[in-house]
Amino acid sequence: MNAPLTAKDFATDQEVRWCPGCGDYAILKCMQKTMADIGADPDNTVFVSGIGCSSRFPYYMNTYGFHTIHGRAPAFATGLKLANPALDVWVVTGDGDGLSIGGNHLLHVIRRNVNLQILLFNNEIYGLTKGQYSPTSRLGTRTPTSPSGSIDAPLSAGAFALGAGAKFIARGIDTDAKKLAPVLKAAQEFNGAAFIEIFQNCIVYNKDVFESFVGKKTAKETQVHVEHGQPLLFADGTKGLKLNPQTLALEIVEVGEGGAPESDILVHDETNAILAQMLLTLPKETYPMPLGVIYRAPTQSFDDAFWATHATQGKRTGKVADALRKGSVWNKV
Amino acid sequence: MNAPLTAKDFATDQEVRWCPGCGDYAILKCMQKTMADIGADPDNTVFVSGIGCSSRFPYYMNTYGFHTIHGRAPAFATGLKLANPALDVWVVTGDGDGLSIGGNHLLHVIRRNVNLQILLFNNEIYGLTKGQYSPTSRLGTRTPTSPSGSIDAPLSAGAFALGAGAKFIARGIDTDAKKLAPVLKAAQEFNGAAFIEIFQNCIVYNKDVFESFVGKKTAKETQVHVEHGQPLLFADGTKGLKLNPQTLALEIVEVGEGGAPESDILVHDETNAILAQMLLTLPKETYPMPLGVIYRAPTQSFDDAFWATHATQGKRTGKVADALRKGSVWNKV
Amino acid sequence: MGKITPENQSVVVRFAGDSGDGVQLLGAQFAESTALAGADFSTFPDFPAEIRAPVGTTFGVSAFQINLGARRISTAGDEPDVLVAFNPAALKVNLPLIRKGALIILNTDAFTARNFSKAHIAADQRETGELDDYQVVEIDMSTQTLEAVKPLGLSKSDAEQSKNFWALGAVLWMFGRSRTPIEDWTKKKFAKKPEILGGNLAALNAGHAFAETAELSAEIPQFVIGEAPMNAGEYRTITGAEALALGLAAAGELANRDIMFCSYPITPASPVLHHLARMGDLGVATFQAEDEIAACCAAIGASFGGKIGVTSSSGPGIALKTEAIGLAMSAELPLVIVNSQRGGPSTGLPTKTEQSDLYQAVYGRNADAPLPVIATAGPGDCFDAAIEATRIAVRHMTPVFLLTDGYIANAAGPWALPDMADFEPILSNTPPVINGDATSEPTAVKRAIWSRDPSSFGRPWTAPGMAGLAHRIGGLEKDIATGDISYDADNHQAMSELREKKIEAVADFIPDQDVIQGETKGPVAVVGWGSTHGAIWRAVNDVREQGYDVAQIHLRYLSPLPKNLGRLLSSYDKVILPEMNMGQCATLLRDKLGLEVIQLNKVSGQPFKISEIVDVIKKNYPGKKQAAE
Amino acid sequence: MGKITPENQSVVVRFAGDSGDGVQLLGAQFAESTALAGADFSTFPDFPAEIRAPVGTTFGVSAFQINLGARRISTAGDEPDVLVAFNPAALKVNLPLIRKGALIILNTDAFTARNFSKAHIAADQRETGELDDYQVVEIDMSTQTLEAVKPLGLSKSDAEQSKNFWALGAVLWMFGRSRTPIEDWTKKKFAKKPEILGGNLAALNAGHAFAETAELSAEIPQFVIGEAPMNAGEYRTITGAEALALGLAAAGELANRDIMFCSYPITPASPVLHHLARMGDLGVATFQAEDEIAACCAAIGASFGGKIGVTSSSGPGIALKTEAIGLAMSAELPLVIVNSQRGGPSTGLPTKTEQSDLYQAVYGRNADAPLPVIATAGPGDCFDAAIEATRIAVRHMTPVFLLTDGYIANAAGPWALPDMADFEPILSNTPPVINGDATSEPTAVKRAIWSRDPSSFGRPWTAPGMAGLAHRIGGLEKDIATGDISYDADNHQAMSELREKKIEAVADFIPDQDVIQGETKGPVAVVGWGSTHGAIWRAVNDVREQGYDVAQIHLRYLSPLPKNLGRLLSSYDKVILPEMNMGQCATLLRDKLGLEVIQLNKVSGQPFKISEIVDVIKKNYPGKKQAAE
Ligand SMILES: Cc1ncc(C[n+]2csc(CCOP(=O)(O)OP(=O)(O)O)c2C)c(N)n1
Ligand SMILES: Cc1ncc(C[n+]2csc(CCOP(=O)(O)OP(=O)(O)O)c2C)c(N)n1
Ligand code: SF4
Ligand code: SF4
Ligand SMILES: [Mg+2]
Ligand SMILES: [Mg+2]
Repeated sequence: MNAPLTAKDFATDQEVRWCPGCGDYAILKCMQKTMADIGADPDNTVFVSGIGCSSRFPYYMNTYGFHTIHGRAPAFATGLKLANPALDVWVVTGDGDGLSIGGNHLLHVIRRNVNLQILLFNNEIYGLTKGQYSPTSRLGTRTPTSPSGSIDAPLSAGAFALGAGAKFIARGIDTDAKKLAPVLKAAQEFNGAAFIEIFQNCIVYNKDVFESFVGKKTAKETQVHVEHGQPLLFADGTKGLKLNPQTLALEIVEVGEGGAPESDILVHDETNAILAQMLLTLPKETYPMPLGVIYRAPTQSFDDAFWATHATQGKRTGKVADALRKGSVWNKV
Repeated sequence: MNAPLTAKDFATDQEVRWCPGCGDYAILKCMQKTMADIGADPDNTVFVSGIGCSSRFPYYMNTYGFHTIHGRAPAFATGLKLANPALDVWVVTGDGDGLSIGGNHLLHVIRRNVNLQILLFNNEIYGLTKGQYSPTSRLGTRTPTSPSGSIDAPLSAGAFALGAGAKFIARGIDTDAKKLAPVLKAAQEFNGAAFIEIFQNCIVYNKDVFESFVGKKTAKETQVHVEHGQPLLFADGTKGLKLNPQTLALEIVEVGEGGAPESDILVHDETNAILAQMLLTLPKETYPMPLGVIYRAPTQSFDDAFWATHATQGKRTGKVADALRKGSVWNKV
Repeated sequence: MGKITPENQSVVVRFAGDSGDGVQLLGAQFAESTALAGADFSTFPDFPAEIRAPVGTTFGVSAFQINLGARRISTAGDEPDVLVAFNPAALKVNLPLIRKGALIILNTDAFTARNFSKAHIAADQRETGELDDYQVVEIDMSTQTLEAVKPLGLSKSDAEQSKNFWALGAVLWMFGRSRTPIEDWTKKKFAKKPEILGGNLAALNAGHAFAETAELSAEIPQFVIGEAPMNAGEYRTITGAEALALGLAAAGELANRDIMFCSYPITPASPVLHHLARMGDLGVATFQAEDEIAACCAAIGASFGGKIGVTSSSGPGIALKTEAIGLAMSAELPLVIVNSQRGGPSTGLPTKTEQSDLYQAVYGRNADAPLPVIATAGPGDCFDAAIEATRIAVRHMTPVFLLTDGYIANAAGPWALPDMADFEPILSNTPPVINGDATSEPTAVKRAIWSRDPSSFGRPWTAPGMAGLAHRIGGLEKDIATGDISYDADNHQAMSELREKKIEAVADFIPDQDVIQGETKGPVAVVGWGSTHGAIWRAVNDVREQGYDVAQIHLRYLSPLPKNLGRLLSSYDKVILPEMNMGQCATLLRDKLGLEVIQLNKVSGQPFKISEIVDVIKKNYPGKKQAAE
Repeated sequence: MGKITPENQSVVVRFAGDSGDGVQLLGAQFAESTALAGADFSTFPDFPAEIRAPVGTTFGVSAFQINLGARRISTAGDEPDVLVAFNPAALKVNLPLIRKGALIILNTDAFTARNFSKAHIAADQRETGELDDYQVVEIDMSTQTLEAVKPLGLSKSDAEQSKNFWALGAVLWMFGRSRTPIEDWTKKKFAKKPEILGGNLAALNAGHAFAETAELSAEIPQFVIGEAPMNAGEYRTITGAEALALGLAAAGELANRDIMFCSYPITPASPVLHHLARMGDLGVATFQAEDEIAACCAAIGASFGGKIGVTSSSGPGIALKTEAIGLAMSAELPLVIVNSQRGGPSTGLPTKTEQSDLYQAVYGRNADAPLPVIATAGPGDCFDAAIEATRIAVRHMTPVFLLTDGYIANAAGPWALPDMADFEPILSNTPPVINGDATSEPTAVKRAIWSRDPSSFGRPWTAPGMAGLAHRIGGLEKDIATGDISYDADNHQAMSELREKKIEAVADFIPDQDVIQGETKGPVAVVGWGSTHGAIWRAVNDVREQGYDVAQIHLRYLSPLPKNLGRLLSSYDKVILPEMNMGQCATLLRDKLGLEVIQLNKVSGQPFKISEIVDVIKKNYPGKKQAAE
């Protein structure tokens, strides 16, 4: 038996070529460490990506990897997973790769609930092609293709996933490995398509676009870390989210002395899709950003169903010689 | 001034070639009548479709029409609409055309909120290619490509649209012109992408798949027609939908004597996305089918924003001769 | 009319009626009986483009054609000798297709005012003189059928459904065939619907008896078609689509790897998917993707995973796969791409046939991206072609195009069952054994993964899950030795040359081009590829019997071409190339061999007629031409 | 070293440094000063593939090359005569590119252990002997810069940022250039950042002064490059991408129709989109679609709507547009498809140049789907080519491919401003006037809509919104007269022929192929297309000066080819065809003209060197060859 692998063993011999300060570095490090922590087997682990800065990820993971074409990683991963269900497959994509050109494949891999993990590095920009606005860019984003500010309403990655029928939706922040690592682990354990949006800082083309909530100093006020069965509290428990049953909206209330009792605060139920919708669509200007596993509703994965309904569960039981003779055969003498 | 056009004036000289009994006939008739009712101008009306039985629709509408390629109608329509914002553009698509191959374009035309109407004829099957299962086919649907029953979790067209950021979502039934016509009108009036799912009976490959709620006799019990500001009542007002604030779920309650007071019943708010989500994802086995305008939240349309932020609002104000001379020009003598 | 033994020992029969008339079943059963009678035959169904058009319309007409004979039959026939028409629309649509003087059997019950109007027929065709040149037999088939099944008490509409069996009975009599096997089949097929079964059997017998009765036998001729000379052995009827599906399954068996068939429905490619969806026990899994791009990508993903990835579509869908195919080529992964060609351009004529995607297969990618391209010549040949395509893909680690078309997919004929023992196993280059684990020397692993076989240039097929071989691949240019991303100029040049050499190397493994009929040199050769095989065969055979020295050459391998092809073709004075496009293979021969051919291009959505090819041969035959001058 | 007047009156200078060193700005300003000095020049930036690689790495090196001279300059130069290297990585990467004996100016401050290690350099290159063959000038540029800007009190990192201006000052001195225009530009550019402005100006002057000082002027040579003979008139510097954008805007102006440019970012095509996004006032609107398919479809939708739809991408993205392009062709709608070719196959070498998408443009669609294809020859030519592509699209109502490449997109040179009055207006076939409304006779409307101009076969451009012309179009085969869906065999044949004739008709409207240099017959012609123009021009010019009778022919029109091309090329004993692919245009000439050429294929991601073309000319020149034998 070999010594357990360390994070370093999951690094390749290739020089990492992201811009200095890019959030991708932190995610890479967190992933390498997570691999070691969960005792991943590099021989049975595959990273599949599309095209983009984020999609260079597989080159840096000392596992199997496939840097495919723009937007199509989910489709490659689906075929791979069907070919060998024993593999642990991670799809790495960006907001452009996954939500612009690749929206359809993301939709369908989620809908089918293929047993793999999808990491969407959302930097709200096309990094690799030098900074055009993406489907998650905010209204008014000025880029070379939107000199007067973008006018396309941004997509919420999480709401999209939910609409696609996702059974696992989570969120994390590139540089917050402490919170991101458990999310990665949970995704890996989930039998189905686990969708994780990672807020990633593109220091060159969209610097600090998430500053309103990623800043470590203000994090307590600007983030709400959800946990199944726990009340939706933040700011060290001094604030919480409460349902207004009239408007069906979540409201921020002060908790404790002078404020609302903790029992007023909605308890997170990760199996509730309506709650997930509320959390995933909270306006980011006025609410804290929900992070962690927002939705998890296990059901049969596509892979399992695929082989369960396959005529012979994937075993070769017949002979072509016999198949040729099915139906009416006659003999010429 | 010519006499107002009648439904017949909106029929073309082409023989209609759907299977006898196909739900498409009823939709066509309803559309032709609606055109006449709203006084549509055939010269300024365009039907754009992809490929499928449903996508033959433009050939039968005596307006401008473009039968494009599979899944891409929303993209053609977007370009057309930008080229000439004065046009009234209708996109006709099917569950295969719009949600399988065309999912990405549907996603983005909805997200951008282009001012057009999208009619998705949902028959839960690929009609034109002879009956393979589609992204809306129910689990277990047996077709030539799913001989042991399909295993892909079906997509909810409405939930998908909501996840895509739709601002107008409605539902209708092919043969129920009385209810469908007002929905078509409302969609046409909406300044943005109006998404309408029409349950359409494919008599050949998926006969009566919607029988549980389209049957006229049981309609009162199996349909709930939503109207803004009105309580979510059905069964002649004897039943209604009530929010359970603990589970965030809608529950069916008896109303009136011996039952709940009408005030308990949720009042439909078509601007509330969370309520829309609840209605769009009601399990169809145990709940009535919500029909009508389920969600409508007007905002600026893409077309308007596009030209508003265009440098010269679409006017040609510059000369190329001058543009050539911007920047540093020198004279060789 | 008595007994007819046709001069050329073959007869073309066409059944035509409304989509709901059961014409396809009728045709298939007649073909079955033809097979059992030992004749050769070829069938082609002619479906309407519409799923189920309104009853009685011209665009709702469905037809089934069969050419049968006591000699080798290579096409479904140019001009039918017999037409069975179930309604006026069927007569209207099919009359232009049949031979002057042909026998027409009509169901008079359908010649009603209502049906004339539905088919936009101004006047009853039987009264306008337009049938004067034909032998017309009018039978009230519907009435006869109703009469026959009356004792069973079926509803009128159910009862009338049996009229195809009535017609079948009559036709069986015409060809002197036994009803027993048809009865057996019918009993099995309708076992669960005893009323329908009863009706069908009663109608079958009634039709037979009707034809047999004295009054009519004077009017209905009997055709005498003997057994065709065919090799001894087991036979079955097979369509191109089914043979292709079985061929892929066979390739999987020969490679001892599962087939992962990823596709998205499209006419006329879908039937291959449908067949494979039912071949799970043969190591086949099918995946219906959300679109053609995903289908192709999933197949490549499967190949990366060590299974044989296959994807399938027709022209417009293949166009969508282009970018992904480039990746498979760049990453050197095996992939079989089946293109069931149809009428184009754009959506074109989905239900019609054409062989116009050759440019797309050979040249249709961005950048220098050469790929092997092979074509099937007919229904049964699809089996061998599928095996061959897979073999090339696996040996050279490359995507391979397999071209078939709508005609081949739906046409059928007797097929001598192959013996699986006759096929060599399909061997892949074995993955290197690296003594190690995740920490093994990375460069050694990479070099091993990209070490290519010196003759095929195929690399080892390494897949995730193999111990110690973890590596990364992609579509960026790769270092020729290690596979690492490389922007180096010399390396890119070397890789571009390697990719070309690799495809050229396929020519070292394929057989020399053979000559199917005729000599290896002479005045004229007719070259074909794909589904023109049968028509060319018959045309060349016919003119050879008339004393013309003409050879037939048929290309399976289009890229690369067989090494001897240039030499072989140059040994004829003239080379004629009929193809169902505007001259795509002609371009290929000019490009690769610098060879000019006489083109016969047909782009009508219809297969070649034998007469069209015969004409062009005679027109260009040097001797005759001189004589004529 | 004193003053140098180069023998061939031209010098190639290359600036190289870290991405953050401001090398591109330095190069652009030097080019500007070259322009003002009246010399001809050509520039090419060489960006790293990475956005902003870690400092000091070899893959983070950014370079800018300029060839300038007192004669016509047609390429950015084979081998630099001068290299300014800001760090060891830049030296390492660029040393293999420069001429033996070249002048190398180094920033010694960057030659630190840390930088050697970042660039994986084992030993200081100045000590290994590898620079022995060069003239090396070592300057502590960073120190000098810091010194110069010290009085301004900038932070060290801000201060060091000015070292590109320091180098610019020195180089301006080397070429005897005035600093005034550069100072003016700098003042404008950095008006809002007064500290940076001050630093830059101080550095500029310091560099100039440094070079001027006696000690050094002995070490740094001064180059004397006179004015180049150029026609009188207005000039500006322009890249291919900008010229193409302006050309499209000009086409819109000439057609009096708005341009609707629909695209999706991709290297190296994006800059065209970026430029057009800022040309709203010229009747241009841009739409960034969700992918290339949508971009192409939106452009077609816009064309259907009566605007000029244009879509743009490079190889992999063009592949995705294929299906939609087929529809535009089938529906007979105008569309311009710009392909900025890049290194392939698959993702390939996105930042490198190649001209390997010719197959894709000419043959790369399903079915018979011929399209006009034209190519740009260089940056300024993109303007004319864009107008010409639009003109063909509108006249013939067809999609047109416009091929450019990564080299052209980013290369720049002086461009004589065209006079818009010199261009003919772009006329579309006017829509028929149908006296009516929605109830007008439908067949009359349809016939009018599909009535084609007898010489161009273009149909009238009718768009929704036009009164009384409502009609439906699509991708199914159309009746040749009415446009109604038609499954008719003869009609399909006729339409297939029409589509081919229509593209052939383009040849009736384009000029005869001309000869750029040399005679219209003779021993050797060099034929090129696309961005090889400049290299071939210089090579042919050079050998002609040496007495070789060689002609240069450059193709703008690739499909259809000019009518006289076959005749013209046949009048040379040998035709040499250099192209940056494995021989795609050679295939085209074989296919369309039956003509064999001598191929010079280069697929290294780099443009041709003049010497490579000179070599192949000399090798194949008949006289010389005989002499050598
Ligand atoms: C078919 C195709 N179209 C376009 C491109 C160009 N392209 C590469 S990456 C990219 C966008 C990447 O954005 P995102 O996925 O957000 O990744 P990021 O670089 O921001 O991590 C684009 C447009 C391509 N490589 N292939
Ligand atoms: C690129 C391409 N792929 C596949 C097809 C084949 N195809 C035509 S319609 C269709 C599905 C239609 O389903 P849907 O949109 O639900 O329409 P319906 O026929 O059910 O109305 C398919 C797969 C095609 N025409 N083009
Ligand atoms: S461009 Fe942005 S996303 Fe890409 S590597 Fe640089 S910082 Fe990261
Ligand atoms: S196949 Fe179904 S959807 Fe298509 S025309 Fe027939 S009934 Fe309608
Ligand atoms: Mg991004
Ligand atoms: Mg459908």
